[in-house]
Amino acid sequence: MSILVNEKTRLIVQGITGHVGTLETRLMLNSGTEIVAGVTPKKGGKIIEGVPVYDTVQEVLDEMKADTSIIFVPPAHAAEAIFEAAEAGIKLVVCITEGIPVKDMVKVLPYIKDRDVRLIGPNCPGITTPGGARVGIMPDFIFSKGNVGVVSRSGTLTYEVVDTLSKAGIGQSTCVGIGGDPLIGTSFIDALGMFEDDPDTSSIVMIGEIGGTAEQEAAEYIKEYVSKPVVSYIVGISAPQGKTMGHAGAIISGGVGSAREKIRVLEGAGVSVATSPEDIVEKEKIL
Amino acid sequence: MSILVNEKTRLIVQGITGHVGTLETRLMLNSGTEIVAGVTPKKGGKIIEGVPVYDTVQEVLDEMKADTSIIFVPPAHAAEAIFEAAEAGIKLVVCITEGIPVKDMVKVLPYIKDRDVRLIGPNCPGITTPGGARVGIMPDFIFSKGNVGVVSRSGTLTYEVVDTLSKAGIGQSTCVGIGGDPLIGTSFIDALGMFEDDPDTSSIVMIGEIGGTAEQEAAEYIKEYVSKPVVSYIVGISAPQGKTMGHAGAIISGGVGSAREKIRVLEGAGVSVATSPEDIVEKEKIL
Amino acid sequence: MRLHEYQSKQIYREYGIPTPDGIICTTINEAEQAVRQLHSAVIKAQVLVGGRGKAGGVLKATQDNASSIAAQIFGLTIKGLPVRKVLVEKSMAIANEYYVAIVLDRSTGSPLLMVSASGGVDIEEVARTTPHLICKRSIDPYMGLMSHQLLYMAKKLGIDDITAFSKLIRNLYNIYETFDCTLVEINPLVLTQSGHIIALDAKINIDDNALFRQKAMQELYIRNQDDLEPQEVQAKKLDMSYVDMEGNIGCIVNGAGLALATLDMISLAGGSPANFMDVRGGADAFHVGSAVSITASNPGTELLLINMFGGLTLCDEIAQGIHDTLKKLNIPVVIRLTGTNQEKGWDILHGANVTVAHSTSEAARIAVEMVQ
Amino acid sequence: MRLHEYQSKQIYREYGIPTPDGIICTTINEAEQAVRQLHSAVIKAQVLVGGRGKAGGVLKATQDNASSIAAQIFGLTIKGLPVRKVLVEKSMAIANEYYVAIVLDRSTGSPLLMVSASGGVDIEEVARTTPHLICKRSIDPYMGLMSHQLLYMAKKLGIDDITAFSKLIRNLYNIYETFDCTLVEINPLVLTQSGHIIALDAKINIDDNALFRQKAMQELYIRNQDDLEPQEVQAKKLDMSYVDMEGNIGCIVNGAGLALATLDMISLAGGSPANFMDVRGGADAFHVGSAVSITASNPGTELLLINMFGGLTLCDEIAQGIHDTLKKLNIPVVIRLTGTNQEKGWDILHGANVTVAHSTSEAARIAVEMVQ
Repeated sequence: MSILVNEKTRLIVQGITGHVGTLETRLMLNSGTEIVAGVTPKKGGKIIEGVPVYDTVQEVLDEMKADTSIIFVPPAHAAEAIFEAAEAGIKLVVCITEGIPVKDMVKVLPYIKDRDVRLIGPNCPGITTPGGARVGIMPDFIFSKGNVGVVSRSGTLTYEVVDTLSKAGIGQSTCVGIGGDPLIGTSFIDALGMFEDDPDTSSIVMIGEIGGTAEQEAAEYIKEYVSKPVVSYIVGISAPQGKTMGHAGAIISGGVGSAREKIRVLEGAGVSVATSPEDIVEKEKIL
Repeated sequence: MSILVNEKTRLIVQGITGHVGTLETRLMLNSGTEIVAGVTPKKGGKIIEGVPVYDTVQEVLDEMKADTSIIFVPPAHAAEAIFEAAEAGIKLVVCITEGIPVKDMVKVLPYIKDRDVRLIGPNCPGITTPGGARVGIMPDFIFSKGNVGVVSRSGTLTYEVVDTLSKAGIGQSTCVGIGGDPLIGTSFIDALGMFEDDPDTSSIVMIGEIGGTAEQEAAEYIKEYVSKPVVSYIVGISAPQGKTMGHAGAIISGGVGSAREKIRVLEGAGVSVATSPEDIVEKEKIL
Repeated sequence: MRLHEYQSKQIYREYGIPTPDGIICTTINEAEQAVRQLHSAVIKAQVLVGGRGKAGGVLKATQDNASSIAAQIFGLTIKGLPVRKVLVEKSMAIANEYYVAIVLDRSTGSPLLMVSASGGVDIEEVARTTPHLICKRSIDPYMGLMSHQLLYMAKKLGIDDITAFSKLIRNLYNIYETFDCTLVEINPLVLTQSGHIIALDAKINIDDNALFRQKAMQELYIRNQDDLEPQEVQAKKLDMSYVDMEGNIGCIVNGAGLALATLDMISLAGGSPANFMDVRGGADAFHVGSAVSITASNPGTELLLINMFGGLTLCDEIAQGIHDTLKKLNIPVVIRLTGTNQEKGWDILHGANVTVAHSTSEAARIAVEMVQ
Repeated sequence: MRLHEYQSKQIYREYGIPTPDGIICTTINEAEQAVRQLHSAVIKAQVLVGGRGKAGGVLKATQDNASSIAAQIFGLTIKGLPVRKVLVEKSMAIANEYYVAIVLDRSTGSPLLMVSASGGVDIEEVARTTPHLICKRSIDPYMGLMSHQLLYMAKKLGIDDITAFSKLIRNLYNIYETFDCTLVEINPLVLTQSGHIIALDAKINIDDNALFRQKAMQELYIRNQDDLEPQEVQAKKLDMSYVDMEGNIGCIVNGAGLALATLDMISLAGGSPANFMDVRGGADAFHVGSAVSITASNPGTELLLINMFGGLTLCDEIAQGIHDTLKKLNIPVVIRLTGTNQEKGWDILHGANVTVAHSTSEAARIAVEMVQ
């Protein structure tokens, strides 16, 4: 077992004909992920890395089965690509695209919420189940199979943590990058719930950062619903405050977006908070 | 017990200062319904039939408890009144208003669906729980307390059926008019589910008519989930077809909106279908 | 509210949807001149009911036979409506015909876009027998049409010019949204032999409930009243609803459901309704009186069945309206009046020459007996 | 992207929101003349950071002292940004001050309207200590503002002219929607003693991700680059992100999370970052090289800490960029390079004068030791 993706995953790549789409398709195929089709409007009929390309997701599903889609479509059209996958009946949509206007996500999220589909991201590195499937852009070489579930808002920091875990002999069940944008499809809470239910996951590493209140909400959830041990790592303690957000940001959150505040709340919920990737390993070892 | 409204219902009347709003407020008060406040924008401070009037629903809830709202607001502003009640946290909104543009309801329904609120109507006669509360415009004199749950798309036909039941000594637990518009907040299925769960309801009368597929969906639901006996009455067998809807209407429904088709499907689901109000009484008697 | 084809096409053109060259005509002479101007043409009756094609209201005409064809169409009465206007349109060399519509879908609460490569023929038959030939997509009302939907449908229809097709459908949806439509339909949409996509027919239905905020449609509404049956128009003016039927019993009922029940019971008793008038809830003496007059004015009506359940509507009020109106009419009446103040109502009608019934079934039974 | 107050106010006026009479000035002389023209005025520094009031950038001026007040403000550097423009505005006789903002609310995914009768003072302090004094309402993005929301808020604020207030808030939301804003804020909105509602201050933040479809904002974006720190501008041009800090260790990292982790570890080791540069994912040799140059050009930077985890970014590519750039610079460098092609990368850097670390913690520790 694992969460979200595994060896049975049948993947569509939306935006397969773009530079990054083609490159990452090759890398995912190399990792053993089953990619059944690619989609790029008006490029139907092409073959990319041995994968047949269609104009629309619906045309793929008219001809074959697929359950998951990964999106490398440019920001201006990425939201429509999410809609397209959801409308066609894809159950898991992983949106890698960085730079989608937040107003587009304001439209996407209610649409997604009303349908039987899960969105990961946008602006995320995707999902990797070592030995199962890799749906995203995380580097293959850092992973090893095991029982730690990893969930993170970050990209390269996740790689560093996973790499450190693997080198210390601690393998992963699944690693989920939920993305760093203000509005995302899957929260820490959603991922924590899935890991809690996954028999192959015995403990969870949660990597957070300053901004928003996602980590505080996760702490509440952990207290109530998560029986498995959670180690958390929160970055941004020494970051300069208030460079981007005006008053209103602080007013909404009530000023609780600081890293110290998040650490305080997580520790209050019984979460073990690490100070570095190496410290995560130490904390995982004594679980 | 009963469904939706009872002696504990605390009601707000939206549009209380209008002609019908004021008249029906008096009639509902006469029936013993507890009306805690009225709302009409810019008429706050008035007293109507002994009921204090506020500018907004939120101001009422800032000062007192209320759980239910009835709407007599004119069509142009009725949709906003529904939004207002839902946003303020009212749990049951009964919209009597007839003639709301369907495009407004296209906006209302998803909003309602995403929130913890039930909408009855629009274009409906409301809800009556004999001996409990009357939230709507159904005439008081037709009802008698008992154990038959009545749900209907119609207005006066419902009165006739209830009147016939009462005169035959068959009382009602609750009578719900779900409304005759193309888009409504509560379907037959919703009401059937509530009656099924209500210990005071021992059998159900469902009054339907030509158009749409609500009765067929109800038949499916009854087959699967309703253990209590259901008597149905479907009108429009001899109605002229296709006077208003063009091709497209028939195409969507696949031509299954006829009364005969509805009766066939309901009988297939084990529902006893009556041919007149008197026949409903006969069928209820032998249950 | 239904628009004429020529009115729909004018809106289509204003919103960038191509239609054939055409001229609206109110006389045979005008139609003949129009055919001459357009060379080869089709003459189409402009009536506010469906099925005009089957009724012979759409015919090809050449310069030679234009006058007789026009005379033939102007001579038609289609489902009770005389033909007062015809649209003369230039004939098209057609390569392909499609069906396109956007309609409110009750089950999802969203507009639904439907297209089919089987346009032109009887699309209802296609829906019944080969529904897979109709491609349907919900339009999310917040998002609007999305380009992948249009791309998919264009390919399904085998249309190569995806840009032109997408633009046309977007324009059609724009009309649907702008005018509070419940239906916009093009049947057939054609691909001409010269490669253009053109709306050969055009239908627009407007939500009556939204007319208060559709000023332009209100004007068309008033103008189109001349093209409807007079009873229907008079009823609508009073916010009542009149439907014409084939039989001899005129029905006046308050509430659509009770009206349908009344029709059913007349049929069950072996009778046949001439029409029905729904006076709606809350009607007063004036409305009920007018309903009686309008219904009685239909030539087929031999007897009136009045069925009223007074809730908000008071029975004495209803009775007064009926009483005052019946004085001016000479027609047998069966009346059933129940509800608030019913005794007062019965008292008022006591002197009048009416047969009183005590339930809908009884009223229907008596009415059928009386007309036999 | 943040707009200047004077730019925000121009948009406010175009969208029907009243603002005080004002003149934008770039010299002391212009400011003095502006004060003379407006009689009694306030001179406000136009800088693209918050806290200008506390830094002395907003002062009243009379015709007598205008020159010296203007000179004083033009002489300021606020959070590293020199004052290049001032807005001279007519003084207002204020009866009441309010706070109004529309901001994206992450938790609901909708715009949030916030108002408070405690405007003008430190609104963040109000939010922290007396949150009940701030009235918040989610705006359904499909429905928009609803009149009951505006009525309720106007009454909460004690504003009598509900029509004027409602219009102002609707206009503000129109700006929010039209320009892909993440924030529009008026603090304070004032009621003048003559009974008018006027935006005394104005803030607009635009979603950087949406600039591709906001042509007018793109122009402002380019124009405003002169008013930002040069490193920040250069970084943005290359789609990288530069943030200035107080210390002496310059940080170049790929990815925001890893960058934050690096800052934290420097602090933990007792050091202090001078800045940080996020080169983002997928950066090539050119980007990394530019990142090194830009970061090194900050006067406070005594040492560079380069921390890269190569996934999509290849380590040999990164190493080449660093190697080529360091040849032109004379600054100590600690580098940590892990990931795809890491050995090749290390080989390339072998000859360069850099200290190699093997983890983020180690890199931070070494860097701090080296600058002490």
